[in-house]
Amino acid sequence: MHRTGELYGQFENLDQQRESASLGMWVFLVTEVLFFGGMFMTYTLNRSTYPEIFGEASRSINLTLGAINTVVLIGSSLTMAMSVWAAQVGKKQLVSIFLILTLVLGSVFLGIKGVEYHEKFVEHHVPGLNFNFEPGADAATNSHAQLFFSLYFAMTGLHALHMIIGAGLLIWLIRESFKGRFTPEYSTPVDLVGLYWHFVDIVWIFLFPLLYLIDRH
Amino acid sequence: MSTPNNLGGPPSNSGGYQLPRDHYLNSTYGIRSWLLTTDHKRIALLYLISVTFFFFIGGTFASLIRIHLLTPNGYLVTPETYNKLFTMHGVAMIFFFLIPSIPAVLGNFLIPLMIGAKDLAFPKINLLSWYIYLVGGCFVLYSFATGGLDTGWTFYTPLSSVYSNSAVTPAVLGIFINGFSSILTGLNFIVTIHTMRAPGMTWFRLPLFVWAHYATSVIFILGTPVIAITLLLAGLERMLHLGFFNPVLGGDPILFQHLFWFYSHPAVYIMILPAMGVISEIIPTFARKPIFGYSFIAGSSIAIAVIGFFVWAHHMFLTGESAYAALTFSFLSYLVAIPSAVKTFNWTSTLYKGSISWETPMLYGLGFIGLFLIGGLTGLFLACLGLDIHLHDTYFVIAHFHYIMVGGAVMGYVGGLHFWWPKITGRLYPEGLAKTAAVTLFIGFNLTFFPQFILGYLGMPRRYHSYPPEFQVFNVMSTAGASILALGYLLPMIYLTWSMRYGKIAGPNPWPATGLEWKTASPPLTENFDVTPEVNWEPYDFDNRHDLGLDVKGAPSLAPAHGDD
Amino acid sequence: MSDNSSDTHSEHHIVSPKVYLTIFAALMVCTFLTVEAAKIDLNAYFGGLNIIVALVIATFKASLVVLFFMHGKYSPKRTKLVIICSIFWLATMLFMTMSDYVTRAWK
Amino acid sequence: MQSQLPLYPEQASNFAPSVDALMVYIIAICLFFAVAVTIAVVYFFFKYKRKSPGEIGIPIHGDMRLEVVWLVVPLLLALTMFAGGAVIYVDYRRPPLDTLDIYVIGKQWMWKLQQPTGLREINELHVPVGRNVKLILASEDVIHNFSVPDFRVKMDVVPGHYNTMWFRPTKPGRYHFFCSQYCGTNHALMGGWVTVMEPSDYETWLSGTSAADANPVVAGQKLFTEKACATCHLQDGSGRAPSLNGVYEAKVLLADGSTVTADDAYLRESILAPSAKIVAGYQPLMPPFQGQLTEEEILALTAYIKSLQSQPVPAKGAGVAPAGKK
Repeated sequence: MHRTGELYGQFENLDQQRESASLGMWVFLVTEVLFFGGMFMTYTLNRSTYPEIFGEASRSINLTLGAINTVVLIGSSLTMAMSVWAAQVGKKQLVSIFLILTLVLGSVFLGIKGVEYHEKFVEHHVPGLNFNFEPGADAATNSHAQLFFSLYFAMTGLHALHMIIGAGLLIWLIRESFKGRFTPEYSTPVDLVGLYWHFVDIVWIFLFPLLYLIDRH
Repeated sequence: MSTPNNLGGPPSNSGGYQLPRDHYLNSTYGIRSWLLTTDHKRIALLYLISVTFFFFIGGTFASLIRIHLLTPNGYLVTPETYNKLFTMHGVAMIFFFLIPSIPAVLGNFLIPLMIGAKDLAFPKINLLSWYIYLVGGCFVLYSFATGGLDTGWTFYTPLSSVYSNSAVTPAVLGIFINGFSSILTGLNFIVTIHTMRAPGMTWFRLPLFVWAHYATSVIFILGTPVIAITLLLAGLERMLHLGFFNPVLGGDPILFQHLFWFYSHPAVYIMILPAMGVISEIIPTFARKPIFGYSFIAGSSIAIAVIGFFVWAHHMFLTGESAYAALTFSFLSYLVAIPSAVKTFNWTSTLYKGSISWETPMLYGLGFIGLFLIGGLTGLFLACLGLDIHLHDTYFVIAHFHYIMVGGAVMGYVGGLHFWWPKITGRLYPEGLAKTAAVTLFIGFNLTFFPQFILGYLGMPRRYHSYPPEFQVFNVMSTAGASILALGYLLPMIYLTWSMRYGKIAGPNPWPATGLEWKTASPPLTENFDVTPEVNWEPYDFDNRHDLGLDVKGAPSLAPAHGDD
Repeated sequence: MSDNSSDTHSEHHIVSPKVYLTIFAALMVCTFLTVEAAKIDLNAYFGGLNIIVALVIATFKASLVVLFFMHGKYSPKRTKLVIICSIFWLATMLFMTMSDYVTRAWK
Repeated sequence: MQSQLPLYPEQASNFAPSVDALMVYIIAICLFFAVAVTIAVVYFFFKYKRKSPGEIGIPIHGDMRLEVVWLVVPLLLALTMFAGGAVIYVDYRRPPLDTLDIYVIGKQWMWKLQQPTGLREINELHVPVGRNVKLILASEDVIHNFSVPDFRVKMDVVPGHYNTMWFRPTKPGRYHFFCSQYCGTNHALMGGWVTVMEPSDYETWLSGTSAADANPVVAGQKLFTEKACATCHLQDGSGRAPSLNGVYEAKVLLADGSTVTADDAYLRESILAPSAKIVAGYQPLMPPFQGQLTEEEILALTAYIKSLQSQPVPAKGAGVAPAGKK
């Protein structure tokens, strides 16, 4: 049963250790689902209360950038999955390459997100900062549109925060992979960061239609 | 089975024990060895100190509240201060004492011992939880110290997010941060219970304490993230003048209540389930017989955790929520009462034909059954739609949830501390004093809170700094009871601390009890067991345990697999 | 140890790059579809059809990611239970809260 | 009145007897179980007290029949409680049609109540005995709760929502009402008295106090109809002119992008020379009333518009006073 990789004192063997880590990550993702869930709940109620204004506000965000970002993020999920595969089959160099690709795609996503935020800033669409939905809009429209943008920034902001944490984890993984740490016997860190990264991808898969595609016809 | 080479003294009860040579308390020394420890037992003690600190703070606020309410017009503090007192009492007690108390102290200490593991699955995360708790606690203390908090512990919007002039933002952030402490503790417990059980420790051999903590952890991980994000949104609303829950800007204040209670109702079960687990350990031990209906008690813990998530809007019957939703939530609330009833009946039946000793933990067990019974039954009044119209937001509610949280959860916690004190410290507390304290607590508690049921039915609303004079008699009774109650809490604080140094050496299994935690030394080794133990007995089975030194007659009889038929 | 030995080997299932690429292609097609579907006024045929279509596609995409990228399909039962729990509780929160708002107008 | 130590409040409404009866029913069931369990526990404690240090109990692991009994019996009893409560609640949430409607506005920390005649009261409510009374509840700031223990009724007063509650007083007298949803500093002082009167006394009180014609608000309301203001300034904001509910002292956004506060002066100007300041989103349709109204009439109209200030404001969704419109 002896394998390479570090066995922590509290465990009896590596199988138990790996399984605990994997279960732990999945349970953590459950809490993440519910964490985002509170925002999705707030979104659902407000959108059902103000469907027209949500549609109108949604049309003001940049669909092209959003769609490109969706492709980029799903692409990064692919490279992440490939690096898990590379670790499992023992191709140490490929692990590093795919991890770097993932990090690059993740950074591209964040960069595009930054461009979008900047657009919103210029258009005076940032709640709490300079909000003014459109010239001549009455107070009610303005505050309901502000609700949409509050949710837009809260949801995508929280998502981006998760991406930044994920990028930090990737940098750590890349360093470890340069040392050749990941082998078919010991790929737990890559597996776990992979799970986290895919989860962040899934959140975006829902955010994209809910925020960008409300009323595009 | 572990060999008793480091158990400290003779293995059977011939008296004159000695402390083991090596144990978790003396393995390393210095402040660093505590602040950087990853030993679940030491972390449990760190939690013990910190939750006691918050209990003391919350208790001080409670005393001031009770003194203020002696007279109808309350001369002690101003209305602003009174509102801050009850808010800070609630926040300190609920988020920083009751929720972490049993899980983070007793659960942390005992779960690995009970299942035969060396530690929790993620010891570093366990330590991290404690630090997160401290950081959250500091934010809240900062809020208390700079302007206080006057929103009520429920933080209802738009009062909290727009109108309050107190230090809401740091408090909300503190509770948000503290939420991650709960989440990580729950995550740790779930993984540990799944993957770290010793050979032979099947699911249906788990102590009921572990089942209760499994159920609690499920609530931790499913509920806590929702309150975290909700309070974060409310905090953002306050800081940036957003409108999520502010009707003036198009938001909906009732949505806040939905999200808040989605966590905060199950949170009540976070407080009471672990206490039920403690009682399920104490009663069979001191009745010296298997618990009646093991699988029903275990199952009811899970049922409470699951159904407890579907009842939250019974806090909102009078907010104008849909009558159909109210009917549904009232119906489901009655369903969640049933598993609690099942537990109570099973505990009572366990006493039948037992060999009952009247030692302190058992007195707490008895007290728990009585108080939880009243607390649980009065829940039936509040779940009842027609009665809730009258009782909602009155002192009836206050009395009801104090019977559950103080009469139930705190009695369970203090009882559990007494039960496992010999295991934690290796020493016994003074029995006579402990019995006196238990009786004092019971009497003081009832005198404090029973009159509040009547006050509530008479219509006295909660959170009132002054009240019409016709309510005074019951308030005076309540305050009198509170002073007895305070004495009841001070006593254990004093003699338990005293016993850490001067108490009689306990030996590995003083009661004796059947759990795995009693098979190792008191206090245990850092690694808990010399060798990984193997479990080949059923839970709470005294009849076939020849190693406990009891009068077991004849040859071992066949025990059913699940502990009930 | 007790109930985990049977799960051990399934954890190490290796999914081939070919599968990953196929899934990626499917995800790209779905992304294209969801954008195009949003540009058509489906609501004219059936109230709220636009959002239904968008959410069905998103759920399908998410399922692909969970099942293949995250190896959900090859995971032990316990992991599947965890996934189902998260969906169930999220749905509970959304559904039961909305049930209050939706039924307020009923008489 | 009751003795020195009452155990229940007065029964002064149609709901009180049924709520009390349900209370007694549930107490009876709970008392039965509480007493049964307590007697059992105490009896076992003495009966099976340990006799020798090494004694163990008789191993009994459980009994399926018993488990089923105490699963099913409490469940059935609980369902009867649910049903009893549901009947009262459904009745409470569906007010009858022939009600005396009273508007109630909660604000930090006072109650403003308005009789159907337009008569206003603060922290006092007069109602006739035997008449179905419906309260329409609105809040100007935070969540409050209107609670009358002697009637066994209460309801949250939520900003942005209308809530309604109803009761039928059955006994003349004076009864406390409270705010029972925590609402800030002086929450405990936010209460008052409901006075239940014989119908004839109530009529006398109404006519004696209000003197309807002398009331500028009533006069203004009459003018508002006579001068056809009401045809455009619809209450719900759907008319050709903005709703005037809550406009007084509110910020108004004008067509040129600036904002003004709708104070007395602004209201006066807008009546006399409406095109001077046009509210954003509206056409300049209103005729000027310069020279057509006496000062007294202007005052009356202004008073009426001010009185719309705290009336519950039906607006779409949030129920915010459409503060941006005039």
